[in-house]
Amino acid sequence: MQPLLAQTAQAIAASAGQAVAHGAGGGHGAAEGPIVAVAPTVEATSLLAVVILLPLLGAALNGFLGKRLGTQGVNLVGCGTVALSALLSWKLVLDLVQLSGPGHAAGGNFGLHQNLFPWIHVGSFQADFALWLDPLAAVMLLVVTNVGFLIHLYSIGYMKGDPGYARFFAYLNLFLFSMLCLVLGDNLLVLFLGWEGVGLCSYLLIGFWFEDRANARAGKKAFVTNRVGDFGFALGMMMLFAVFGTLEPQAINQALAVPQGSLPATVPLWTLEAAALLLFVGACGKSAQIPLYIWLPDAMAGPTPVSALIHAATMVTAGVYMVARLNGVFFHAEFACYVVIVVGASTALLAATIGLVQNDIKKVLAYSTVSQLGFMFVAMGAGAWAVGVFHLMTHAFFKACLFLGSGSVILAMHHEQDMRFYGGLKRFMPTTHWTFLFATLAIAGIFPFAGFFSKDEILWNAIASQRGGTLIYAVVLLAAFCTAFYMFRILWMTFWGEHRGVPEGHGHDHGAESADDDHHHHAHGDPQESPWTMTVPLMVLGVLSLVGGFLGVPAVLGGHFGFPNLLHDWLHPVFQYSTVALDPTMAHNHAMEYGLMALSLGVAGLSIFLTWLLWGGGKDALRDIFAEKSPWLHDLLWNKWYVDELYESVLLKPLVFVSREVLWRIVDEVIIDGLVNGVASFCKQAADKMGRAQDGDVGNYATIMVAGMVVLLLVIVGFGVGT
Amino acid sequence: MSAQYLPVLFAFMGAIGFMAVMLGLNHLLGPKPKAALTPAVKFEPFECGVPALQRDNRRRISVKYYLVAILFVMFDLEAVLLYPWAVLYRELGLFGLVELVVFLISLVVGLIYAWRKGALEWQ
Amino acid sequence: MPLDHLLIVAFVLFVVGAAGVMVRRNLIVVLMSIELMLNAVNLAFVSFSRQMVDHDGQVMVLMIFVVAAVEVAIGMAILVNMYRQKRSLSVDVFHSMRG
Amino acid sequence: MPTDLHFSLMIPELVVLGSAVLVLLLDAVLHGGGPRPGEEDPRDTTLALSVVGCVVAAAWIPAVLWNIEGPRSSFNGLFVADRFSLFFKLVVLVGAALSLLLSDSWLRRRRLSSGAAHALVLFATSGMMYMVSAGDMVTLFLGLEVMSIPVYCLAALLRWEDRSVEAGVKYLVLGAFATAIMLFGFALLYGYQGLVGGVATTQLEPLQTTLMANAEALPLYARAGGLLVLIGLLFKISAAPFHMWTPDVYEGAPLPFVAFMSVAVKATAAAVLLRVFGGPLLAVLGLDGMLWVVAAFTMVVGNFMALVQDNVKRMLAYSSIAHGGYILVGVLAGSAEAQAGVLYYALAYTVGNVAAFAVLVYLSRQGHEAERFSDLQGLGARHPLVGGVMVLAMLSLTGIPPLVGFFGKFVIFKAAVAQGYVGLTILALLTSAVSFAYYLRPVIALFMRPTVGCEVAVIPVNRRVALCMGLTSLAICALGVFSESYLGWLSSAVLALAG
Repeated sequence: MQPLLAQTAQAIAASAGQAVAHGAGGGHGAAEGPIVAVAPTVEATSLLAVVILLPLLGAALNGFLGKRLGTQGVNLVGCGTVALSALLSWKLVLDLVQLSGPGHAAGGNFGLHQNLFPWIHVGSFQADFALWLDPLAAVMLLVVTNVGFLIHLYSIGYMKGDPGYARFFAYLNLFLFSMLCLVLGDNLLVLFLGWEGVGLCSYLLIGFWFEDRANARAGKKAFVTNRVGDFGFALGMMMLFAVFGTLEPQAINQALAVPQGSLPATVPLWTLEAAALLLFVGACGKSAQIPLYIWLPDAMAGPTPVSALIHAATMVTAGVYMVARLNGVFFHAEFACYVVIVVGASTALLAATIGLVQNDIKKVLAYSTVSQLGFMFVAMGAGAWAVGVFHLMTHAFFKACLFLGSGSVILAMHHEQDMRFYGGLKRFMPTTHWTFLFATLAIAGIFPFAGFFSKDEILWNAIASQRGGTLIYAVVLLAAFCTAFYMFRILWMTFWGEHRGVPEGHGHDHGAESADDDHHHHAHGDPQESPWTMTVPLMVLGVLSLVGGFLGVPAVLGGHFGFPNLLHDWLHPVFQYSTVALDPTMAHNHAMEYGLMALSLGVAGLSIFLTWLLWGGGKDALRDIFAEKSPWLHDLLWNKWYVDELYESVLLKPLVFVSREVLWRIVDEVIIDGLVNGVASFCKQAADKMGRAQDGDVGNYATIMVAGMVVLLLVIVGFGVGT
Repeated sequence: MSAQYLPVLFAFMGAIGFMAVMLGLNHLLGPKPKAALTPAVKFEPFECGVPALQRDNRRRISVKYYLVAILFVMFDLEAVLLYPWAVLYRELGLFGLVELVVFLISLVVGLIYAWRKGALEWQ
Repeated sequence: MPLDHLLIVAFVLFVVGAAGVMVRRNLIVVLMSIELMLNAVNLAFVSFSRQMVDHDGQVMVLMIFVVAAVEVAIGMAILVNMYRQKRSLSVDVFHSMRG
Repeated sequence: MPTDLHFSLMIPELVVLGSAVLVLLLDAVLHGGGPRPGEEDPRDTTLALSVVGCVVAAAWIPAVLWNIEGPRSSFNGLFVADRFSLFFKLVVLVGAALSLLLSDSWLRRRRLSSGAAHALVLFATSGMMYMVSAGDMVTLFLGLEVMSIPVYCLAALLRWEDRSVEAGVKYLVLGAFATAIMLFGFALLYGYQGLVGGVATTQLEPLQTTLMANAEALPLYARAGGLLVLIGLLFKISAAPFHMWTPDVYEGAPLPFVAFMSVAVKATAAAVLLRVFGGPLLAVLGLDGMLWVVAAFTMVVGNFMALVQDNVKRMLAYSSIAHGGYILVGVLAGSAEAQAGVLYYALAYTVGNVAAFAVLVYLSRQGHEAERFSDLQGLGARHPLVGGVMVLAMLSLTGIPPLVGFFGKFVIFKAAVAQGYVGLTILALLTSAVSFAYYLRPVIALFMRPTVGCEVAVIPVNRRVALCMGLTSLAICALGVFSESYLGWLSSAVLALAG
């Protein structure tokens, strides 16, 4: 299979009659003369399928036999399969490391490949159900299985006593299966299968407590929004197939392993641009970018482990991963990359500003996720694929830790999510506090926590890349400022200061969640630390938030001590032909790099200092100044820039009513999910119109048939006259 | 050759089109009585030219009558298929005879079914 | 008799039958209208068949005869059931399913 | 004594007809004059006989006829048993056998004499088999009627229920109307063949040859004839605007037989469409433009109307209209690949739809039909396997990758794009995205809504329906996963059509 791909790719490259230059070193390669892009080294394995199928097995067992297995059985099946899967993935990655050793990979990409069965062979179209593990997939694989395992473990404590316990684990396992298909798929069709699968699981899990209508509605909103994106993705996939005749990212990247601007004649640039834009629409849906991000905050209706696993660590990064997977396409599609970087930067800032004023702890984290995904897309748009993947990885650590920490707090506070009722929890739950602090320092970008390295590289690339610029840098820096602010705001409001507690008579209006209260193992009273199944994952993730960054120490810092940038070296074979070079004036300007690093640290420090002023210094009055002095700004942020309302009015209403009601609706805050309702009511009205003909009258049915017949007759007579 | 039939087609479409227009106009302009308010005269058998009989004058016919009538229509008309056979039976010879017997047997099966199900009993 | 004239009669019969199906409310009359359409078809087949001195068309006519009878028989059977239930043979009683 | 008689080609049909007659006789002999006390229940006998008849006939096709040497047409071209028709016979037989399995318990619960129902299914099946094998207007018409008339009866089977009788009347009246229209088209084409082709005949192949040979100067009446025939077939495949009967009939007709009519009638109509209008003939007649319009309209109407239904049967009816639209896309594309896609789609739709109906039959119980979405609420939690079958069926009908439904759509859409129908394909993609919304509704009702009323009895295990569900689920997965070898098989069937 694989040699055939290489042939296809080289045939495309050769058809332009051009030598393929070595693109890794920017301009240096060209001087060394023509070097043909090295074909990937492939080794067969049979374990990849096992990694994928274990969670599926778990899902089947828990789904169908969950009631009979009992809690322990469900735990064993749910966590056991994932644990095995995680262990196997370590073994596979070690195999892969062996493969990268001398004598094996001759400079090209390398990976393990398994062809499960031939899938569709129709005419010229060939797609096998095949799996492919290369360095890029390996990073994702480890993150998905290991963080996934930790979150499964955590769920044992969090979901204890829930009536849908087995169902929850079945969904979670099914999600992991789909996510692994997405990560390991050797062609875009398998990837798409996983893509749809994770969407479905996300929908099922958001609406997990479906007895509450709001939750079910949030699930629906996520689903509909994602369909918009999926449509773009499917179209983009078709375009790629039309151009390359294959859907395998390896073959496509190989065919595109030429310097920018010297595309073979068979691949017109505009098709790449269009395909990249369409794919990015798909990525926007899945990874919650402007304009399709609106579903993610609502998705917090699901249980907190779900928010951690799906809506922070793994699924939402699928869009980033897909862009990295198809780096060749985005490498050449320069305009599409500008769109990506602009959208990414705007999303990062917009979501971060909204996060500043939210009071629901999970909502803040949700907007933070949207914002951090924006950071990743900035890296992608700048063509620094490895940097984006690096941030993806560190983000998976610290954001999972934050969500799990918030879950721990929520559980201790009996499903109260409003931070105004928290405070002083450090005393009651030290483990949660310390891990949360670590993760917060990481996301705020404080040296030497993980986020410092990854975020800083993004900032550097935002200004130094040929596709970046000062404006982008400024926007992203501002977003980083907001990040540190809202994160420390959480810390102050939740863990530090005085414990405020939930006042008497404050109803639990969190629907089904409160209904589960009597299942929880602790009585009302002082908040208590969570059980070990929950704190152990927190500790592991907390430690990872601290040390995870050392996998990608930038050259300016580590180079002097001979400390390599491990992640970049590891990913180099994947991205070597497509990494966008830095601006030559910046590339070796170490002074500037140090300066910017200090600037971002300073900004974060300033931000933290501000939060201390507002919450730590006991100056409560200061806090209100903001709301009083510029109420419009506060309202704007509090209402999330009115984006939901904007969609409601600009996109939906014209479809349904074209009337002055539009203006009235903008101020109508009641209808938050107008997107779902609007589309639905449009369809309903259209169907009602059509359904009116369906009045049950045989005579009318016959008349409609004849009318159709006459119209069609006239049509062909018309054609007849024309020809 | 083809032009010969063009007027026919146009006549066809003209007829349908005229009808559609009239029906459409009727639908648009005419009053729309509810089903219950439709004058009873609409349901009268005016085609035969005889004024409708009084309702209580109409004798009720046993539903068995319809059943027999239906069976009769079917068995009677299947006999139509015997005509071409009768015209050609010399040429078809034994093969034709066998074919016909098969055909008749299938009719007989229908008859047996009707008989066993009680369709032939008047009571 | 020229083919054209026969075909025109067939067309007219067919359209009249179709109109009957569309506008008549009594289901018996509707069934009769369908028979009219089938007879129009028969006339067309026979006319062509006669013009071309061919038997295939006539075979078709025989088949249509028989099948039409069967259809009517089944239709009558169903209509009897309908009359038993609704005491009416009008199309207008059919409004239980719509939309 | 006429020559060219190959009865061996007709063995599957003869088996089905023979078992139909036997079932009828058995029913009459054992069950004549209404049930008597102490009498043996003939249902098991007639059911076994009917299913065995279908299975034997179906087994005969791959075992013997598929690779048969020698002539593949018989009775002077009236009957064609090429691989193309054999494939559709298989689909029809599978649909019939599965629906028979479904119908048993359903009829039993209503204390209905099922012998007649089983015989009707078998007669209709034989009609379909003749129809897909038709090489002549006469066999086509006879097959059509032998298929349709028993199906009208099946729709009106519950003769004391308002809606069933209503369904029967509507189906009969509109069906006969459509048949008359189609026959008029045949008359015109017959005349054309005689007047222009020189040799008057009702056979289809000479007619197609004549039409192709005179492609440059086709008279309007020939094209109108083609259109009328097409409309008759579009009615059977329930394409808009000739679809109006479908929702009412499906809603009123007895549940297990709706499964039969929806899958088998549609597959048959698709086969005949391909046989009569396959390849370039559509464009020659100038009907490709109008079929484009009809396919688009059908997909839009079917999918949108399905969105707003409360009745699961009615929703499935509209969705079946939508699937008819996708099949039409394949017919329109017309390439060998597209035709293979239509074949694939026919089987994909059959197994998916029968699985869905099987779940409905399973969940129906005394005094509680599983008809509305609300009737399904909360049953998934109690019967996860049954609910799982529904999920599988719905995902397959939507077209989610590893399942058979996806490949059906995929092959058809790909072929349509290759033939330049990009706009239509985009519309098809958009509408199938819409279909997600309504196909999820039964799943949501089953799993994500609380049970209405807490006295829901546990539904006893029904082995026959369970068997049906198991087989269809297996087929949904297996045909999807191993689609490659299966598609190769289909290509040979399509080659038969071309050569």
